Amino acid sequence: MTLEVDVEATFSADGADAFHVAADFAVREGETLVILGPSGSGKTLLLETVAGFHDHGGTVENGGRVLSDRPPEGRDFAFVFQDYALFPHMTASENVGFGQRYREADADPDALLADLGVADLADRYPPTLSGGEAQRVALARALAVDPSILLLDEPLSSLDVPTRQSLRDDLQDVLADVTSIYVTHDRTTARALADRIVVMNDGQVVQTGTPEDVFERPASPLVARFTGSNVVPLAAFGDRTSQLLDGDRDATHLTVRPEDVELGAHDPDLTGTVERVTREDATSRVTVAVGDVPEPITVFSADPPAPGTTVSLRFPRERVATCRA
Amino acid sequence: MTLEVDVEATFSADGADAFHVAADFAVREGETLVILGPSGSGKTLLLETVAGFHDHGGTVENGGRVLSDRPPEGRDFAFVFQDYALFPHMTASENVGFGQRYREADADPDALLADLGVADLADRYPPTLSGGEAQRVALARALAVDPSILLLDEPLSSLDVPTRQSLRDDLQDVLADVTSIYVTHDRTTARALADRIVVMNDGQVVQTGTPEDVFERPASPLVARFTGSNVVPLAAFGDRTSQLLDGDRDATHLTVRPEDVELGAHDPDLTGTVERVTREDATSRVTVAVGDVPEPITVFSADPPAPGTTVSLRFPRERVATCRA
Amino acid sequence: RRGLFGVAMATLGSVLLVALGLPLLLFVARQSPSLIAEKATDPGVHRVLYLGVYAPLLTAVVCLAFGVPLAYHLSRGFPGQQLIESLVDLPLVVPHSVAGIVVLYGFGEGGMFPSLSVFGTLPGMILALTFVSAPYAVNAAREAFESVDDRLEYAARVHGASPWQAFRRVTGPLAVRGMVTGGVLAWARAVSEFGAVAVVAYSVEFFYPPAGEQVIAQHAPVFVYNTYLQGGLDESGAIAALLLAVSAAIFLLVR
Amino acid sequence: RRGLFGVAMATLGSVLLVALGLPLLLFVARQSPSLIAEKATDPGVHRVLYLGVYAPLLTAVVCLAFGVPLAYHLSRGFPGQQLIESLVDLPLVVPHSVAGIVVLYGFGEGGMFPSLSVFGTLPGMILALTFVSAPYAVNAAREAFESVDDRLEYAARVHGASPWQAFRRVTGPLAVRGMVTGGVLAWARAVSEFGAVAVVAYSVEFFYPPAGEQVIAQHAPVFVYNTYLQGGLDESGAIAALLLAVSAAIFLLVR
Repeated sequence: MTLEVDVEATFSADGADAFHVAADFAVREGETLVILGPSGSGKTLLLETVAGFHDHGGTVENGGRVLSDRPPEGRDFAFVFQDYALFPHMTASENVGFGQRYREADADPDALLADLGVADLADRYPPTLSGGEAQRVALARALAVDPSILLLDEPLSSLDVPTRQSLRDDLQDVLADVTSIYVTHDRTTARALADRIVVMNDGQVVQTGTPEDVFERPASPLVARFTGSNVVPLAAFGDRTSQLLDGDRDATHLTVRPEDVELGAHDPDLTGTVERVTREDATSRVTVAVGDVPEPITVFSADPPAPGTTVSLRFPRERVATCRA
Repeated sequence: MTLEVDVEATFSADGADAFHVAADFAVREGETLVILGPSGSGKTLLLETVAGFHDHGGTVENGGRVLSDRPPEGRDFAFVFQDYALFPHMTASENVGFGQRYREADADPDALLADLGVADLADRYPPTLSGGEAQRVALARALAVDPSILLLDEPLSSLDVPTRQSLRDDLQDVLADVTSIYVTHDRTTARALADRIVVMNDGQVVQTGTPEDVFERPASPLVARFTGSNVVPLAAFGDRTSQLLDGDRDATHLTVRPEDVELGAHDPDLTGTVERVTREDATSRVTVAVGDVPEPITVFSADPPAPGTTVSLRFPRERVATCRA
Repeated sequence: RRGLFGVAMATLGSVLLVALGLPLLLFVARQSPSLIAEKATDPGVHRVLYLGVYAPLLTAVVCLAFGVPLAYHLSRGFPGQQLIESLVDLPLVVPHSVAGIVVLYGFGEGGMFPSLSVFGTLPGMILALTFVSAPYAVNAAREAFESVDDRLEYAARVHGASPWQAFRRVTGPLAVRGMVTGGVLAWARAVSEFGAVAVVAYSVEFFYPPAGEQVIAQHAPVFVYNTYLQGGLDESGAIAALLLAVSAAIFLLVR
Repeated sequence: RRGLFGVAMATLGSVLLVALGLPLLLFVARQSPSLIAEKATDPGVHRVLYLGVYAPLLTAVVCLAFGVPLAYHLSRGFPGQQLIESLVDLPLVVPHSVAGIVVLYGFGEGGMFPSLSVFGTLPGMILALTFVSAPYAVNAAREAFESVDDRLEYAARVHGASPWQAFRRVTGPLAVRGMVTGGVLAWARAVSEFGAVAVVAYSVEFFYPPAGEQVIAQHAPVFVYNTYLQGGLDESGAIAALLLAVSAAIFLLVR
């Protein structure tokens, strides 16, 4: 059972230019595919198109069955919306049971709510729920129809940080058992949940691969920036360029994860000045300005140097990748 | 010049219970005070009350001048809104210049836009701007009136991750030069920008202190959870409890930052099972379930153990704190 | 804290309130209770008030039965929508006496349905009232449908509901208040209509249950006008006061 | 992809469209061009059309001048707002002939302003038209003000603008379309009013620029009704068609 998607669709709003979305990817049984992209990249429209909410060209096939001409209720999917989209006139329990009279699925709504830690909300109405509670109910509603594919549209992005972290943990468990497509603009969520990632920009797929591919071998400077890698023009390395090339003679940029850059190393590849030190949860993020490199280089350090210090940077050869602009 | 705030205000919406906000804090000249709290904690209402948008009891004084009875235009503040609130019928440049005919301030709007890296947007209208661009213009509009205090209401929360990081860097520079109050629910932003932090919950201030105070010595389990610290009931440590107490005999909980917990140490304080490993930007977040501790313990590790492994945890004595429930 | 601007705006606004409120106040204050009591017990007036509430109620039912489906389609969008919207809203600006004449052209002699007699009949009156009232029902129901988040309907569909099931269990229940409001608005509009009815059906024959037989009466606003022409301001004022009380009661239903 | 539900809804909705559209179509189709040409060149008809556009225009100006400040206050909320809202909306449900009688009670003999003569005068006609039209202007302007995000006004204030300056530079410009719509709606409502004018000012004297002197005429919908009573359906149909063309032009302005 593999979902094969190869769709294109055009969206036009009053007064705005038409927006064109086209994508081609497959989701294998049991896999979580994450669609990652900046806001406005068309990732939500793509997911809604797969769900059957919008007319589209191309095909959506699930295990060989062509779904393209079927309405949403004929595709055997379920959907978790960014803003929950719970039915406000039904209790949480009624929301969860909503789809069960249409689909062959007999999970007990209250048991599903209990699995997600919100058994006590069964009789509450959605407007009285907090964001995290509402999204758990919405997730239970989607799971209740036992969908062949679960579609999730930024389910964490309306939540505050601690709530988001706790629901992300629960999602990890849920997604281990189902086939799903998960849309997000948050690279940390993508990395935590994805078996494979499709990176979108401006309505187009710009890279498809495992999290390791996308985060450690970005296909373009654009993907590298969006996934948080450093991007350095190869020209900045002078004589050393040939050491850093990984085979592609036409490569123009080197990319490297901030956690892989060595700070204060001997035999530095580049030397720069510490611009800024930001305390993050696990460590500090240090940005280093290097002479003729347009973007400052980010490094993580548990024991960061003070801003203004001159520091040396070395890129471990086995941890760098190259790409073309 | 110190801003002294001691206000209370009650907000009622149709059909909902009245919501009461009360807070007492001071902002010293040049300082950035961050108001940190979960959604619905009243932090935005508090900021708007300080700005003069809502009737309130108590006083707002700036350098001895009582502002409480003055309308917003008489308080000499500026405000950056979460959703930008740019005037849609004026160009970016006109937006930035808006307040200058009312306030003694003669900064050049286009120069301000240039400082924030958006000089090329001067003649564009807000509806055509991306989120990051719009928020830069809104920031320039606020700075253009040379306010005695700059108020910022979650200016980053509508932006996607890379845009958020780059604007946060710019905000760090801007806030170094002005006195400001910054509202956020994001602890990373709070830690990066704050000179002092006021933590709010349910309309009340629950802790005030430096970032170090709030993150490393949370006043209650609630603050600890919200700032990402681990919370462990002291009872879990049995005989060792006395080693971990830091003076308060009535303390009930121990708190410790995830980055300070030692994993796989000799002489462990607790032993547990790895529940989950999540790859984050700089490192991996490991959650460990410990027998009779209600909340799993989070640890960061560059070389994380596999889920299911039994691990030992040790809390360095100089890095733990205690609090009362 | 209001300042000069607030005071100036409040003052200007109050002028309009006086222009609307004082006539109503004086109208009520200057009524003669005995004349009202006399009219209130007049069986002829009862017939008029019965017709004045009953015919508009039928109108509201017709408006809802056909207007709600139309409103649903308008709220979801379709090609050529603008033309249909214009057609629905046009009766709002057609002068009332012209509306009556248009209905006579459409359904009267030589009109669409030769076998239908509209001039001076109850069906004609309902048609005239529907023509002027339908936009209110359609627009209120449409607003109600539009205020239901699209994604709720998507959520219903993707979890297995057909369009009809999604409508019956989600969109319909959430829009039901708006539909009721639309019905009451159409009712109120029909109760107040004078011009179109005066042209199409000045007097109509209808079945009057208290009498158990067909009787002849005029639509209430027409009767008020008729009384004004024949009996003067005081006579018509008393009947107008009774009719205003009925209208006000319907109005309270809307709010 | 529409399914049975969509087809059923579309069918029901179409019935209403036919009920609204076909009469209009037949009305236009069955006109005699020569009769229309004759009426269109009649100076008496010109006077009627002039009055039928001019008096409503004055009404719209009055409604906006006093209605916009009221709408602004309503959009921002104040204590006792519900009562004021009810007063503003009440004229929407007052039967049209009753509205005329209410205006006579309020401003006519023995009313508020003894020196003001309203019966059969232009000021009386404007008062009657204002009574029925003002709610449209107030509600449209209010919706426009409400659609302006509060925070834009906060943003103006916190950066130094007084309430008046915030209104003039931010709220006002952003709501101006809604105010214009409100004015045009009030204008259209006044053009279409029949009952209230028929009671208060069946015929009025006014200054008619083409003639350079005072002339007497009737409000256009009253004239159509009068022609219908005296000349029959065809005569009045021709005039109704001319008036409908004027209304339709105003209607296109609203959209």
